[in-house]
Amino acid sequence: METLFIFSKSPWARRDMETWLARVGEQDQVLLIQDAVLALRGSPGDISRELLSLRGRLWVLEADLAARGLQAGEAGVVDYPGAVGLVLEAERVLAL
Amino acid sequence: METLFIFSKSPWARRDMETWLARVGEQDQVLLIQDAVLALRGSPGDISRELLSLRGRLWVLEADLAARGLQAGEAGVVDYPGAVGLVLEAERVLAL
Amino acid sequence: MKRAVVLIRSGPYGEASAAEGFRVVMTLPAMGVETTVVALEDGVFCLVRGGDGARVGWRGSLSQVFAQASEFEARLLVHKPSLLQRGIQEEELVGHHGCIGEEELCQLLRRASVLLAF
Amino acid sequence: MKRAVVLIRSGPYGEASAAEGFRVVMTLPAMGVETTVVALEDGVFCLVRGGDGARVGWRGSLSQVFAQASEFEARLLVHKPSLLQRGIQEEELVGHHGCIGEEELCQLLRRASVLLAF
Amino acid sequence: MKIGIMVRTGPYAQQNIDTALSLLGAALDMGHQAALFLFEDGVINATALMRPTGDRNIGQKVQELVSRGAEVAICGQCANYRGLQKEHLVPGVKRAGMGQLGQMVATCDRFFSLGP
Amino acid sequence: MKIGIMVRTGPYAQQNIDTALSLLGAALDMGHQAALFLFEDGVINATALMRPTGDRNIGQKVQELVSRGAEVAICGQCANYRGLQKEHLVPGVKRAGMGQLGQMVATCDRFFSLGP
Repeated sequence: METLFIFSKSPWARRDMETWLARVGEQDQVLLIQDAVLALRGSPGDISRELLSLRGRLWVLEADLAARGLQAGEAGVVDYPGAVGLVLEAERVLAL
Repeated sequence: METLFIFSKSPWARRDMETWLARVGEQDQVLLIQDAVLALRGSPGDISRELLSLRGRLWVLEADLAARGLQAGEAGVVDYPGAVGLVLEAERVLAL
Repeated sequence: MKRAVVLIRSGPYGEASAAEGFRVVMTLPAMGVETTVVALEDGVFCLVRGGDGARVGWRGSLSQVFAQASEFEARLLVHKPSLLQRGIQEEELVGHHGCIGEEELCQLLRRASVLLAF
Repeated sequence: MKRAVVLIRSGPYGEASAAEGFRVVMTLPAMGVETTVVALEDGVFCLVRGGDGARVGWRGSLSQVFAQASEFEARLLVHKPSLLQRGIQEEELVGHHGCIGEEELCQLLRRASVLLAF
Repeated sequence: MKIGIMVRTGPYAQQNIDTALSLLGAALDMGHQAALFLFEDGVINATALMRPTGDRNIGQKVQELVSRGAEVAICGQCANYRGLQKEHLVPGVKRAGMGQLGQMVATCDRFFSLGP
Repeated sequence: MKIGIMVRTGPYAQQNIDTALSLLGAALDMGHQAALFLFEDGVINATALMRPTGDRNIGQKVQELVSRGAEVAICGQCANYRGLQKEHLVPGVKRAGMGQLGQMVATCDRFFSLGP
């Protein structure tokens, strides 16, 4: 893996995903944590489609999903050790 | 004046203006403070057009504008006492 | 009599805004302020059943806290367009006092003397 | 040798992020970390000349602080698309080490070992 | 008239307290009454222990507002959560319960909140 | 491997410190090294004076991380600005200059930041 992008803010409140998902390359992966997991129930604009196109490279933190009573949908689920694993697999991490 | 809407966050970072400008009625007014004054140099989507349509009911806090080296454009400029005046003229204030 | 509308705009747990907003809601009716809470934008996620904040270290479920609004004599309303945007069904929510549309939201804001957004 | 890219994404004064990001930039080169700063999104407003944070109680002008990047052996680059989106001309900015496009930004990110966003 | 502002963010990281202090100071200049409620991270604005070398001292500015007659209160529970002790508060700032906020909302002619 | 996280927000108002503590705890469980740098409002996470009745004590959790061998440092200037005194820090937390941050960035295999 090249870059692990970690999103933590809701796509309904902030424009981080709108601006940055387009920069996720084919060797990159994405991890949704905190309120960013709300994106899995639908997102404004093209974000849902862009997340869907990441199939196999999109991850969500289990604890944040469960806290909010949501389902992972197309995203892979990782626990905290799993998230640490992603951080270490990546060459670099960008948390937004 | 009915409601004074105070926006404080940049329209490039947050969706507050995108969501809330449509709720500004004809008897309402808008005051831009802090990073929301960045909207006067241009904003995403329809926000610039919506701000323009508020002519005469759009205000900007002078100190925040001057701190950032920006011009007021179509907005009226108020100092702190002027902003207090707007707060008191309004029936209610919603700060976002 | 003062009328307050407290807007819960943010989701649970990522920030404390919604929970702190509810603490404000609990205190206003006792001071003689007629209080309405509106869950809108990501705030509607605070009412989704089945979550548990303890999973991320919080005290418990915020949806169960919000379900107590009527105990504090506050009305809890849900902004329907925010539900629709996020693909949330009304059946997924804990108890509340009804859904409102965009027009009703604007009327509610216009009848208030105090507006607080969380 | 480690390569850090510090992304300044937020405007001056509304929050301290940009100023605090610059404090990080000042410290990295001395630790042997090759450091590039990129002003992008609202961060480009940090380089607009003529502002003065003292007008809102801050210590002074953040654009003058950023203009010192080269004194700390850090490269200061500006994301051109962010300027264009906001209608800002390059001539309005304090001194920097050049503008980059979207493609160059992505390449820069891909060559870094550490990425920090402010 | 009485103007009240709730500030929900702390000092130096966000501009809310600076804006609120300037607005409430102007309100006092104009002969109005002023009230400030510090909530959530906002309670840190009321510590007397700030040492911002060469920068504005926000705690001192809060104290100036108090000395000009403004009512300033902080949420006691928020302070407990953040380790802000009563003896470290700026003099004149009330360590209050939520009831104090309710009273401010009930008695101010205008009340609004500046948040994160 | 050594993982470092910078946290820029305080306790209870935002989830960043909870996330960082869980991730760094997991890293230690897995046999890795862990480092935490508390910056801006994040310094408040290191006060030993928190009294969060009936809720998680984040200061204690920071202390547990330290006692498990993680390197935890706070920005001294940020602490001065916010009135957080050295004697009120969780034991084992280093009150550091920015040089300490530079060293963490230089020595961690992965380093990232959780902000507001």
